[in-house]
Amino acid sequence: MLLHILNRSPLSSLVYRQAIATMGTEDRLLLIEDGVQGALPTLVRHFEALEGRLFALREDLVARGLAGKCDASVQVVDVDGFVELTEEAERTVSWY
Amino acid sequence: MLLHILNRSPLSSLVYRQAIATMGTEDRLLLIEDGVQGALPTLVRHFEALEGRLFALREDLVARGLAGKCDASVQVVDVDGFVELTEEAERTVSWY
Amino acid sequence: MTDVPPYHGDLLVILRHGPHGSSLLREGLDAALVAAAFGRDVSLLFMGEGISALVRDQQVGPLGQKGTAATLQMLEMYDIDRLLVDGEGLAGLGLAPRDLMLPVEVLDSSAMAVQPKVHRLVLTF
Amino acid sequence: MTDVPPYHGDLLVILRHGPHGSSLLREGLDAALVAAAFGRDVSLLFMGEGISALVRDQQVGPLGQKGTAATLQMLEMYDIDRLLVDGEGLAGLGLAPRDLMLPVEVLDSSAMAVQPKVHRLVLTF
Amino acid sequence: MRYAILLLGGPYSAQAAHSALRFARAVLARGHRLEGVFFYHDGVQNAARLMAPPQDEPHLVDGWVGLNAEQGVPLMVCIAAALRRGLMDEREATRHGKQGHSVEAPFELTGLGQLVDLGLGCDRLVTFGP
Amino acid sequence: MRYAILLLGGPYSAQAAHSALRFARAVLARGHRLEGVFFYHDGVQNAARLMAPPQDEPHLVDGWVGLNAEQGVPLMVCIAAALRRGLMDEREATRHGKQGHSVEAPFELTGLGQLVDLGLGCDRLVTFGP
Repeated sequence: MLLHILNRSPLSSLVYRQAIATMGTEDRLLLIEDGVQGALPTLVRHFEALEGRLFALREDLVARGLAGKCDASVQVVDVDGFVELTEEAERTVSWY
Repeated sequence: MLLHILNRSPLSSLVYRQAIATMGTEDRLLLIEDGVQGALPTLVRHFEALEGRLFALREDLVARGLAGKCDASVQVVDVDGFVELTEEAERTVSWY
Repeated sequence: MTDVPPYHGDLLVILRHGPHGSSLLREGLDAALVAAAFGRDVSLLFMGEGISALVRDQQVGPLGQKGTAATLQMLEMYDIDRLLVDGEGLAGLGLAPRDLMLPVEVLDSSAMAVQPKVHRLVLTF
Repeated sequence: MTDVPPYHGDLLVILRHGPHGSSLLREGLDAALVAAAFGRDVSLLFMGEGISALVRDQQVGPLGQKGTAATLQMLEMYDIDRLLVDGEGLAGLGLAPRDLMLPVEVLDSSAMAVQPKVHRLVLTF
Repeated sequence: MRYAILLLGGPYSAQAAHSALRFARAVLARGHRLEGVFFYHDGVQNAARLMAPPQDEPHLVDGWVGLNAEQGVPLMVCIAAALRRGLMDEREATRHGKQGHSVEAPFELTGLGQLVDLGLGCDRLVTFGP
Repeated sequence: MRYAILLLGGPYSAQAAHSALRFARAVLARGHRLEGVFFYHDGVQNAARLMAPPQDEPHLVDGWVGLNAEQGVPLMVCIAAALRRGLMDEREATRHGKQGHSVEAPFELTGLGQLVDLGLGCDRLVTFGP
């Protein structure tokens, strides 16, 4: 299992499609920085292929005032959980 | 008439939609830098609303090996033509 | 369509980036504030991710980065009261004007296409 | 699906940016060349705009910028011969393998999803 | 006409500086005046005096300095954007109690007010984004 | 586990440096080793010794230097990417016949081979993009 990390919003960048294209069926995706916008209910559909494997970084949601606005399908983790995700994954792949 | 300038490819960035959304019916769009990729026949459809008002910078096409690959609907100008387009426009708006 | 409408202002600053992720939002706001402080008539147009700058309850970043919420609160003091928001972009974020920290004017697509024309200078951030 | 396939190489460098527009393509290629020079087994995966790096007849930029075509010609000398291209991206550019300056292996979507798994390290540029 | 350029892209990372320099030359070649180049956002990095690209590549600082020397084009660097990115002239270094400097003439550190004046005072401002 | 960080984003322009610093602290807090931070692309700008952000904002150079001082984390800056962007230490300045320098210890200019060794020699490399 690999951890993919995405820091761009699907509202302006199409790089999320490249991330998804290289993901195996067990790989996880963590949204960080501007990428956390993808956790909003109107944008999360871009990640529907990842049901149950989509994460978002709490600190970046909080800083943007989006902490209470995430779709229920997204698992929110703090930076400690971010490190934990990297421990559990064989390696990480970053998309920006 | 305004000149809008776009330096990103529709293959990776959605900023072209913002450019088009703010363009008046006489405004022109010039593709420069990575933006010239939008002049390829498979990508030019993103700009179909601009029929006759879409330009691409020759030097940036040439540097990328794309000079002979543009769609026929795109008007190719060199950097002198770029300046001329700015002369003819009331002002310019850049998108990146 | 060929008539040039009367100017709405000196400067239109288009804000397309969200807070924290890049410095462009802050740099665009700084340019707007300085122009206003110099007596220029400034309009702000929030598009795409830039609209998220107006979401309520923003915080400092995890290292104490200030963000832009405090700067936005200063706009009124600088007499910047023409805050324009792309209606389509607002809907794309699933937000309504009541979700925003400041009163805004929501623009439809025909109003969007007029904005660069009715300002003497347009800066995009 | 849970079996880890055998490694295809030490390093996968994913190239997503075109020549001239940013330095990322060149910086990714430089990392690949150095790794190969140090005896590592390197694969390159061209995606999206990165595929345009392989288009024939590229030139220096208008100020004499070198671009990356000359670097790509050196790959063989460094024993980097696993050049992978996203088939969907290639079609998106309206290109076929014969339009490219080097022989490549075109990947379908299932082959794409395997690449990060079969290399010990993945760098994205 | 009176032109001005706003440059937001860093040297070598983005094509913006190359594009702006090329555009500046073309503007002057067509007989226009270039009232100034304003460096903002990552564009401020174009003023880094210790820039040392490989010899077979364009040297951007030399390009800007040449534009200033031959045509008197002012090179204005946003001071707030510069300081946080490690770019300061001798005067700012003294003020901050630091040894050395990373920006020197003909680049001048200045405020955003200059950008506003430049943009509204000329006929055409062209922005080159990162 | 042995971790390493690859940082590609410039200071203040992108959030990458803030994210990387925060991640580094969390890695260490969980008892892991951080074998090094490699600065490449715009990330090299994080080594600019004259960085002077406003006092009420995080000072990134101080953050990196603290990481090195407290935990001995090596701060490796790609020399090729640095030189073209105006970042050089005293040794490179002498070699290029320039006065002054823009990078100093604990940041060390080094080659891309170090990135490869770091990435393949540790258990986890995490990239923070621009």
